[in-house]
Amino acid sequence: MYTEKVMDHFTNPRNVGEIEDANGVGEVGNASCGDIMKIFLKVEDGVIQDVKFKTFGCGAAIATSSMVTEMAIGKTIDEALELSNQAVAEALDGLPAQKMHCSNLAADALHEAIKNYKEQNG
Amino acid sequence: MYTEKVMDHFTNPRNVGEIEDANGVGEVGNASCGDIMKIFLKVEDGVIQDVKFKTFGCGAAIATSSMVTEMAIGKTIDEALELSNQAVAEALDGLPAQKMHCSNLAADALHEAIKNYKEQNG
Amino acid sequence: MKQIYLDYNATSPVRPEVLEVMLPFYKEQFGNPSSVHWAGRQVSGALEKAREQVAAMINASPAEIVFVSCGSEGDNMAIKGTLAALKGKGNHIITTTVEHPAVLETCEALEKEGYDVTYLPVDKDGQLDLADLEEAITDKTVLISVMWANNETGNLYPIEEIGKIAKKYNIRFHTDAVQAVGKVSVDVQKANVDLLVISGHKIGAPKGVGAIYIRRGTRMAPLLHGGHQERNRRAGTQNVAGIAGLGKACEMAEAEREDYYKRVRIMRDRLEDGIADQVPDIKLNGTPDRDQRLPNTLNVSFAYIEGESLLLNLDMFGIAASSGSACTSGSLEPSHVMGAMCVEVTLAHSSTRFSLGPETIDEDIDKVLEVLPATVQRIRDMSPLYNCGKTTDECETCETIRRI
Amino acid sequence: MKQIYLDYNATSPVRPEVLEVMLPFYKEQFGNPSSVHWAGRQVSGALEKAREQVAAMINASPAEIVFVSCGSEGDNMAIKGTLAALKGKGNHIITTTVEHPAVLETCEALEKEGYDVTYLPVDKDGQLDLADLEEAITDKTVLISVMWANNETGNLYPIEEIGKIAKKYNIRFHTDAVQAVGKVSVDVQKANVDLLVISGHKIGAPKGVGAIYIRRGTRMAPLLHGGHQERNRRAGTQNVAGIAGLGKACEMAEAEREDYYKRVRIMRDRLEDGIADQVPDIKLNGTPDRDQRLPNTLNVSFAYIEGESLLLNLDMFGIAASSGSACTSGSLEPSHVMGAMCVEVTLAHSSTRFSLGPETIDEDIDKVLEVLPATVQRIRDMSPLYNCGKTTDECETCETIRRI
Ligand SMILES: Cc1ncc(COP(=O)(O)O)c(C=O)c1O
Ligand SMILES: Cc1ncc(COP(=O)(O)O)c(C=O)c1O
Repeated sequence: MYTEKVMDHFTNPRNVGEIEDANGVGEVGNASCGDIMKIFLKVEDGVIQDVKFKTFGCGAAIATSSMVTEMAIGKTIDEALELSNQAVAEALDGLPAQKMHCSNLAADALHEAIKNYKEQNG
Repeated sequence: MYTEKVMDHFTNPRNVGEIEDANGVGEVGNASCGDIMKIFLKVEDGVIQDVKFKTFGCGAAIATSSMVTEMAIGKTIDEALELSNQAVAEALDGLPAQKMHCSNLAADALHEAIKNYKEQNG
Repeated sequence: MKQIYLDYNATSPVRPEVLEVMLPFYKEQFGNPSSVHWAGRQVSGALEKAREQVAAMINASPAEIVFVSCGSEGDNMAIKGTLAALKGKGNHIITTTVEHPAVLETCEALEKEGYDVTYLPVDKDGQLDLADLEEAITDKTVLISVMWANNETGNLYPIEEIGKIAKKYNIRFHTDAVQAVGKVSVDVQKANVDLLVISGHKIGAPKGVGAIYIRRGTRMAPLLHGGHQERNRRAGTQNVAGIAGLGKACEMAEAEREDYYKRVRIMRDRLEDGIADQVPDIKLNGTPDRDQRLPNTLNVSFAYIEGESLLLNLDMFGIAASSGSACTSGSLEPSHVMGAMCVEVTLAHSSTRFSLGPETIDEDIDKVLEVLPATVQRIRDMSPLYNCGKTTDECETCETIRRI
Repeated sequence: MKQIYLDYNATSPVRPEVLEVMLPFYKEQFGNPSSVHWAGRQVSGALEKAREQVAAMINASPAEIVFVSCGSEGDNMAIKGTLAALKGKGNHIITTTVEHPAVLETCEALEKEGYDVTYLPVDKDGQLDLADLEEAITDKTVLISVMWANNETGNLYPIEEIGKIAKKYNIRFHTDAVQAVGKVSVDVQKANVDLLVISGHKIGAPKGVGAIYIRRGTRMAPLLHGGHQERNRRAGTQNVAGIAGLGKACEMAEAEREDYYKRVRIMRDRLEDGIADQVPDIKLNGTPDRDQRLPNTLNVSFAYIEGESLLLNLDMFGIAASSGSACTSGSLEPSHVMGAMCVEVTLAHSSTRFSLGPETIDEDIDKVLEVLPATVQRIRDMSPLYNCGKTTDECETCETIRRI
């Protein structure tokens, strides 16, 4: 069902946790779908220095969360805003069709966190 | 499907053929059902001295024909009139349910032959 | 005694290569393909592989294949699933008088529910007149169902032409290809078929598995509601071993088809010629044009004798064949296919089918030709119809044996 | 790594004794049971033997058993076959909100055709109130369909009492006993059941075979029309090997049932107690009265974590279980059974079923109890719901996860 890359990120998720002094936090998802993703950002000089996530969800949800943190670190917030859910899925060598809808929201969570950063930091 | 006795009578049918100088002949059956039985009798002094049959039909039809000839030989015609299709089936240790209707008519053919004998010999 | 099996149209042995593919799924690989864990993952690939193998045989895409439990289920699903899905569009089906009971009785059941069915007649050789088909089409017609090859006579029907007509009138086209696959080329694209049914046990896979091809975009109501298996088109935990076996059997059948055709046809033709030479008073049932018949099937009536008694006599020599006689059909009437061809009723009762298969060898044919003439004569000598002056001609009305 | 299979309610391995009974029918004994020749005769006895074995398990007569291809087909046939046969009598079905999809989706499809269906609610433990049943009965009610045991929670339903109510009102009674047979005593006479469905692959027979008990004298329309197999009640060449295997599996299950109950229940109880002891924030799904549950089934929600991710983590230790999470159901919603019990939606997503079987051993339970607590904790540490101050209580409306 899942690609090797998905299983790798699911088994050894990168950047799990919270950032105490995060300056951007985003949450997306819906409990009734069974997927909730929360992204914590530490942005300095417009560059994402640190990202962490917490996710309630299936294998795909956890793997996409992990992957998006890896992809975002070191990017400027403008670059990060261009990361799409599709790009995350592709970086994982694809996701099962039925997972594209609910469980592939990690980029959305990142964008929410960036929005939150922008709101806080004018 | 068939009992050993049926298969025995089917494989080695007794009294197959015609009687040249028969004094009673009976035929029953219906081509559309796939069973036609013809019985030839030689009656002397009210006793069945010889019986032969010809049958177009399935295994059960041939076995019941053979069996009825064995059962009839030596009987008086009144005794033979009491032979029933049921008795023939029992003498064969039974027949499959779907064969009772069409293929178990040998006693009827015998009765027809006796009727024919009585008509001829008033 | 050597057993000579000439009833391949009834069922075929499972091929050893097929059984080998099946066995692991009865042992270590027992999971439910819907499960996400190791036990499920071990088997889900097998389903998809089989889907590819079946699809390849008929030139379809794997996503167009749905696994079912038998040919009968496939036929029921094709017809009922179409009528339920197209309820608003029309209520008229066109089929033929020579279909398998899985089609005919389904149509009869639908008639009782108020649907209209046209049963196209066949001629005395069992062939259709496509003008009848075009004439039968109305603006209420939603389905044409014509079998690819007849199980009793082996007659092949002009599926490509029917596909053209169906396309011209924009009517859905179902074909029961249970007897055709593996014996002749079956191509759903060429023939413009929308629904096609196959059954495993006719081609060396086990009993209890079949498949239906559903052309992409064809709206169908399910016959079995429930789980989301087979993309919601057929509920029920999949018969993984059977499906894997079906896939392998299709792959083998298709790979061997042309060779098989040649080999089996030579033997069938030799049997056909041999019987014609050696046994008087016979009638071939089906088309005399051997190119228009399956290469493995021969249906002959031996006048004056009843089919079951011939079968049982052949059985004593180890020869397995089948008959259109009432006594072997479970009903009181002989084969509806013989009836549709206006075969006289006693000849219908005497119709006997020899159907060859991949395991048939020349010696089997020799043996039949050695045994048959004397056996037929022996039963004829017992028959009140033989040499009695009456003839068994073709009947006028055929009413007695027409089911429709 | 040792594989620990705790998903017997999804499917079970074929028992070696069952496979042994099946194999000859894939080899020499390949005939069609409808054939009159040696090849047919070789196998027709096997069908009748299996019919006796299945009948004996549920205290029925062999003539009341019809073989089908799976539990789903049996459920579809029971319900649709009843409604078609009793068309003149009424159009109302009573069933429950916790049935298997093979019943629920069939009922939903019938609703679209104009039939009326009452779905009886269950309480938070998944139990029925029989007063609701009596209240739901109208003079149009033709069928009551209540499962014997629930596949997700293991809850047993009061089939004998329902049978009495059905008898009192003279309404036909169908029960899906797919999960019950082999685990608890199932007696169609005692329970006054008219239609009962079983599936082979849940009790050590292969996938692709099942049976329906039809009480003598029960009028039914066929679901599959066609050949005269199974006394005209189910068309299609019989799956001889599968049927023979089903017979053997039923015989074994019944012979071992009481011992099995004791043995598996001890292990299940130990697992249940062990989890309750070692893992905080869990919720048992189903009735806490263990006598009212199947002896092999345990369904638990681990708060704050989603079921599929738990399953995949357990899978890494070789442990196979299943989940009511949307992600494992093929739909976007979690289990309708959790919904019917008003389980809060995230708890429904976290519901996890362990179902034990005849091959389960104590060491399997040890291993789960060793691995599970840390695994749950690891996933909880990743969850935004854990330790965030919010609680996961039972919801008020349950709308989000009720399918009905
Ligand atoms: C209670 C219940 N009913 C019906 C079924 C359907 O059985 P099958 O998969 O054989 O169609 C199952 C199993 O999935 C079940 O657990
Ligand atoms: C032409 C045709 N259609 C359908 C079927 C039904 O197949 P099954 O026995 O697998 O249901 C058969 C075989 O009996 C057949 O020959």
